[in-house]
Amino acid sequence: MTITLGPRPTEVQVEPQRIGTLLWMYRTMVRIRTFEERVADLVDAGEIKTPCHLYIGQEAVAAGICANLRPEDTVWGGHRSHGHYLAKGGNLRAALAEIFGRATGCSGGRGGSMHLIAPSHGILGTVPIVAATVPLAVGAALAAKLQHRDIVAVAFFGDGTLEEGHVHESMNIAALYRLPIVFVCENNLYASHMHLSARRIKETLAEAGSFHGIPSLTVDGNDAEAVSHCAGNIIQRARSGNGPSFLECLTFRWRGHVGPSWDTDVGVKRRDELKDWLPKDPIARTCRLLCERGMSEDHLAAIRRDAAEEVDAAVEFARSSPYPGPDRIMDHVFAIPNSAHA
Amino acid sequence: MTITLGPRPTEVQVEPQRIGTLLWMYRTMVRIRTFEERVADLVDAGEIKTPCHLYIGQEAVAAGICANLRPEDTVWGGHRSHGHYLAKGGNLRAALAEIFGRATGCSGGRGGSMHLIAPSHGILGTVPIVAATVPLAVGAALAAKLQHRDIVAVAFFGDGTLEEGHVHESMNIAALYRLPIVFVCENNLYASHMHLSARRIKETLAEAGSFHGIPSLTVDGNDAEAVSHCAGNIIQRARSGNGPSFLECLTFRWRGHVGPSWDTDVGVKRRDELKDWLPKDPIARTCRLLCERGMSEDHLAAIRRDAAEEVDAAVEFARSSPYPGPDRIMDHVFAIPNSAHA
Amino acid sequence: MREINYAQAIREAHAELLANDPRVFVIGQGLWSPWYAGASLKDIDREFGRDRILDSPISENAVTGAAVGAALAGMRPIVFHPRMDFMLLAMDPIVNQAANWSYLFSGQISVPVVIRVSINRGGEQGAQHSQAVHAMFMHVPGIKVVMPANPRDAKGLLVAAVADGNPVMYIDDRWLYGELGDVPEGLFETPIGKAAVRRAGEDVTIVGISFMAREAERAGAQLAAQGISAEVLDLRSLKPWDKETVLQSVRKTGRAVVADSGWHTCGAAAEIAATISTEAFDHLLAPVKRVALPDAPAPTSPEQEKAYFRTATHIIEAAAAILAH
Amino acid sequence: MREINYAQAIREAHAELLANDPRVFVIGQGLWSPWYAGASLKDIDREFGRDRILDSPISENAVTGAAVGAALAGMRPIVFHPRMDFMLLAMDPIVNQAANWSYLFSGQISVPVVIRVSINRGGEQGAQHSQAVHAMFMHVPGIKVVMPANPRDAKGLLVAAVADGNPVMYIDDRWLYGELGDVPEGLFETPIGKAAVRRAGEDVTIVGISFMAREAERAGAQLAAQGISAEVLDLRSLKPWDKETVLQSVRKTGRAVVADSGWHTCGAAAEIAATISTEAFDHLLAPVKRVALPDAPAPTSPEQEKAYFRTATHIIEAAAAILAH
Ligand SMILES: Cc1ncc(C[n+]2csc(CCOP(=O)(O)OP(=O)(O)O)c2C)c(N)n1
Ligand SMILES: Cc1ncc(C[n+]2csc(CCOP(=O)(O)OP(=O)(O)O)c2C)c(N)n1
Ligand SMILES: [Mg+2]
Ligand SMILES: [Mg+2]
Repeated sequence: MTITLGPRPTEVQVEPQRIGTLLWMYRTMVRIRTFEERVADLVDAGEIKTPCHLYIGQEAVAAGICANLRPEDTVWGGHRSHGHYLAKGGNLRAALAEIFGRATGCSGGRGGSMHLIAPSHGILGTVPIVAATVPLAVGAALAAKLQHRDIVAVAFFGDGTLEEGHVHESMNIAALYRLPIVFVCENNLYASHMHLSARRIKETLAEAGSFHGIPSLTVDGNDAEAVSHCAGNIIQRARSGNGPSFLECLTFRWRGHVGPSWDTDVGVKRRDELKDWLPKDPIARTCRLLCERGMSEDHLAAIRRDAAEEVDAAVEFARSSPYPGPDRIMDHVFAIPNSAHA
Repeated sequence: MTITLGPRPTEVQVEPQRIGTLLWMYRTMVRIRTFEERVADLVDAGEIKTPCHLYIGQEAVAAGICANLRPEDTVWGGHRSHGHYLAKGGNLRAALAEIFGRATGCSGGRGGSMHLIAPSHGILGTVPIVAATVPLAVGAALAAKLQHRDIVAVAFFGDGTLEEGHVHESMNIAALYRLPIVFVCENNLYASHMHLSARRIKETLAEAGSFHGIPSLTVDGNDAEAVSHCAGNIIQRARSGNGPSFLECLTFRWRGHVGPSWDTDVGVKRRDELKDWLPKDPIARTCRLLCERGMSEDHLAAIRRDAAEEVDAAVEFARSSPYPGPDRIMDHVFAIPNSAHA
Repeated sequence: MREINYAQAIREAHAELLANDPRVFVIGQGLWSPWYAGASLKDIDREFGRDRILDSPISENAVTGAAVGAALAGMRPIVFHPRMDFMLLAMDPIVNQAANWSYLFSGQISVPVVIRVSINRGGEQGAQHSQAVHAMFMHVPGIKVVMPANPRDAKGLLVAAVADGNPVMYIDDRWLYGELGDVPEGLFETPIGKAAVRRAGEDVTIVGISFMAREAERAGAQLAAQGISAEVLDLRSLKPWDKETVLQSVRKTGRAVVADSGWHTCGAAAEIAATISTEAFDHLLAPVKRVALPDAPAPTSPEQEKAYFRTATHIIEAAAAILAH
Repeated sequence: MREINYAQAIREAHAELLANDPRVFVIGQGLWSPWYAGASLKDIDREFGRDRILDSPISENAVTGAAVGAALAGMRPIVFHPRMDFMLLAMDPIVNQAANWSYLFSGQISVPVVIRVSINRGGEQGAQHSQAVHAMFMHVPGIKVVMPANPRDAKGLLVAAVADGNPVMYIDDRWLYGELGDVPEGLFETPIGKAAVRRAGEDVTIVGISFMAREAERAGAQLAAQGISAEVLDLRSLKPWDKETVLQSVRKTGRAVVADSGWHTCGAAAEIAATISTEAFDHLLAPVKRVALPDAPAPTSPEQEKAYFRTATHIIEAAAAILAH
């Protein structure tokens, strides 16, 4: 039983995306990468303690999907959601402060890296119980339908998440109620230390949706333009009332399951895989594409510089922010205080 | 969205089964039918109180599968398992006494209709939590593999059961560990009052296995010979170490979800469906087949008479058996009494 | 006021909530069936349409999760489980998600979901169709638990649960569906967290939960006939529970029986009994007694069922025992 | 005897059980990982092969169910959950199935499954990676629950759990993995249902559960330094729990503190406190005090984490309070 290391040929003909979209995706990916590399350093330095699951290498997925979303559309993630949060418009400073456990964090210091929120940007909460937000995303899509609003829910999840049964339950419900939802499976070949081939015998994941009557396809998840193209179609499909789709994005995480290590210790195989995947860097690839399409290297360098400065400032902000008080541990057990009238 | 009422054409070329097998299946189906029609009457009469989910109409599935099993093979069922129990060799008298709630019942009066057991016949317990025994069956298959025994586990479950996510988890695990198990999905078009079309948008169920790399096929579940033919192949496949299969059996339950009513009150649709399905009676069909193959009507009539007599005697036995004592309610909370050494 | 039964009161609460607030919808198993929810949702789909009354596939986890997600997205879902046993498949969306969400995000988002579940037991259904595990949810911070014992509260607590804005588990009991009582028309709330004094008394306090609150009333009446003056409280809310009312009563009577329809060990009655014993320590004249299910699964056959379930008789025995202390 | 740590003791128990009994196998998440189970299963797959040490897909429900099924079919599985939070997805196979099977079938079949789970909290992991909900399982008839607090019992209780032949939940605590202690080589059993007296005393009984038993020992030592003689019990088994030893101690001291690492309301300490209060009523000189988690999910940031979790200090405060009563 073998799993091809490189992406399978995509099943789609990619239409060129607008230059503005490409630039937006480039900037988004650069911000994610810069943010996370800094997080990695700060974990190494012992300054960040909360478990951080880095998205480095997978940025094209979040960027490509979110390029097609509106602020009121919701996205749902898990333990590895820095990228989803930033791509959907979450405040970078607030995320870093959250990872530092500070009261100025997006979750008020109650969540850490694995629990991010930005309600005004459609990020209603990411949490690290595998698969937990998939049914929640279905519920958000159901709400949209009942409210007659043309908004879409996106459930981001990993290849391993398909092993949780309620993801299958969720897909059936979404299909049955014809909900405006897109299931985005980021197949990075691993669930923590376990390669896909140690967890199932079939390589393909896109069929997960087919059983439930959901149109399903596979795309090169390191190709931002391809992801954006597919996402554009299926999000439009959802938005216009034609129901859910399933998109498998083939990608690879560069770092370990959790923390900044390169995780090559889980096996020789991974070292070889990394060698294959590093050259497929989604950011370098988009950079090349933008140059080909006439964007100046200076402009792109400015984007990278801006991101670095933004992250520098965020680190300062986080460092200088206070922790939530130890006397406040009983706050917010309930969001609506002591009243029956919200 | 429509669901064909009749079975879809089977995907298999049915080989004629041996006359002994056909006769065994006929006798098995007649015993199940006779038993359950009596149970229906006794429920109507108020003598039986435990909820009874009748299998009438689906007998060819249990008979066709179990015709290919050995005593040490295990079968796993649910709320509607009188047929599985009897076909696998469970004692008829003990089942009826159980349904009467008597101490002489197969479960000592602790289970009623929905909890049947016959360990020496490979029936290690049927229970009414939908889908619960599917992972258990996987575990029995895993045990067989670890014990290096060539025994097979059969998980019987309904179409509705596929809506529980852990059935999908179970199939993946069975495929991954290449376990000797057969998933038998009895698609009777209903899960209690809900038609399949109200629960999913796609008619086909056999694909459930394909996603996990499990060979999957559909058969006319009212054709005992066809079921037996398919079961023979896939059980052999499992027994010889080649892993799981998935078999969808298209069938129909004649009576209500629970109890003896004809359940036509759940909708006009069901009345029409019944009209289609009654002529497909698996027992009449096997009877005709046996006659065609030279069996005398007298012989078949004797089988029916024997079954009626057996059931008469069982009713007497059950009626005259005692209830388990009210002072024994604390017994058997644990099977192994107060000792660390089984 | 008119008398209606407990099931009708539940149905009326649903109907008025659905009519009053477009954010309210109902999802769960058996909503289009005449049987699953007894009379408590009879024809509700015909009245409000199957878009808002969603009978679901057999997918407790995802369906409950979808209700939680819809709540996060601004709806007021009532997700229905016809039995507690089935709801055990939905522990993740309830315990890990709904209960934690507000806390995790510092109250920036609320989860106005009502998780409705029926205790459905007896009738020779057996151990997997009998369980009353409300104690598990009482244990979990971030979720409220209410258990009405009469028609008025069956309505008022459902209205309060939907209005509350936080996750609320609403637990009804099929053995109470036929109970009659006065129920106001129109929306009204039974306050969450407040017990009701069903009978005033001096000699012993009986705290009843859900079905056992009704049995406690019966026990109170029978004890009165024997010249014993019991104060009978219907706890109504399990979390938060009304410590003040309970302690005030016990400080007066000096004796307490706590009656619950769940299992004995680590059940809801354990919490009440432990709290009374500690906080009314100096007022207690006798040990607190619990009346709860034996620590065994539910049997199936009729004589064993009868021996297993608790009724007013057990409460009377317990009261007598501590009165004799 | 040699000293090894708690994690090593767990590993040794596994290794000896696997070597001793071909029916034993291990299944669950993280078994081939160097991290999931800490050092408690280090390289166990290399020693016994990946046929018997099955690292599983992320399918808590089906994996636990498969362990139950394998147990019914004659094996002695240990199914491992690296966190209690994840195990909530497996309530059906545990609560509805494993716990009920013997009862439902009148003891004709046993379920010799060990459900092993780790309490894993702190370190800024947050509310969904922190929960200690052992009380939920203590509530359920038909399943035994053990919670070792030192290396010797970590080994002895695992051996006893596998030998028991009934469903046993074995709960360890990552905060104890580094604890050192004497542990005999070879298979031996710590009896299920027996508490251990860790320190004899006269003034107050401290009943500790799991990690809080260790804290209770520390508290006992510190109290001794202040001239207070505490009797410290390590409960070890939550179900059945050793009522006799606990009551005997409390009847002697007249005072009790119960310390648990779960939530306060309806937690394990509630059961112990309620039972002591009722059954040692005439011997109690002061109200029983519970030391348990506040009724809130676990926070994430370091100062709040510190304020949230309980230690010896809280036990000492509680003891002081009731000694002053
Ligand atoms: C219910 C549950 N089970 C197990 C875990 C432990 N866990 C955290 S992340 C993870 C792997 C997830 O893999 P995948 O879905 O592929 O996401 P990736 O980490 O690759 O992004 C596991 C098993 C968990 N958090 N929740
Ligand atoms: C976990 C769980 N959810 C719901 C139920 C209620 N229930 C009992 S049988 C049934 C329908 C099952 O349908 P199917 O699997 O098609 O079997 P059939 O009744 O048709 O034989 C349902 C929903 C249950 N017993 N267990
Ligand atoms: Mg992955
Ligand atoms: Mg069916």
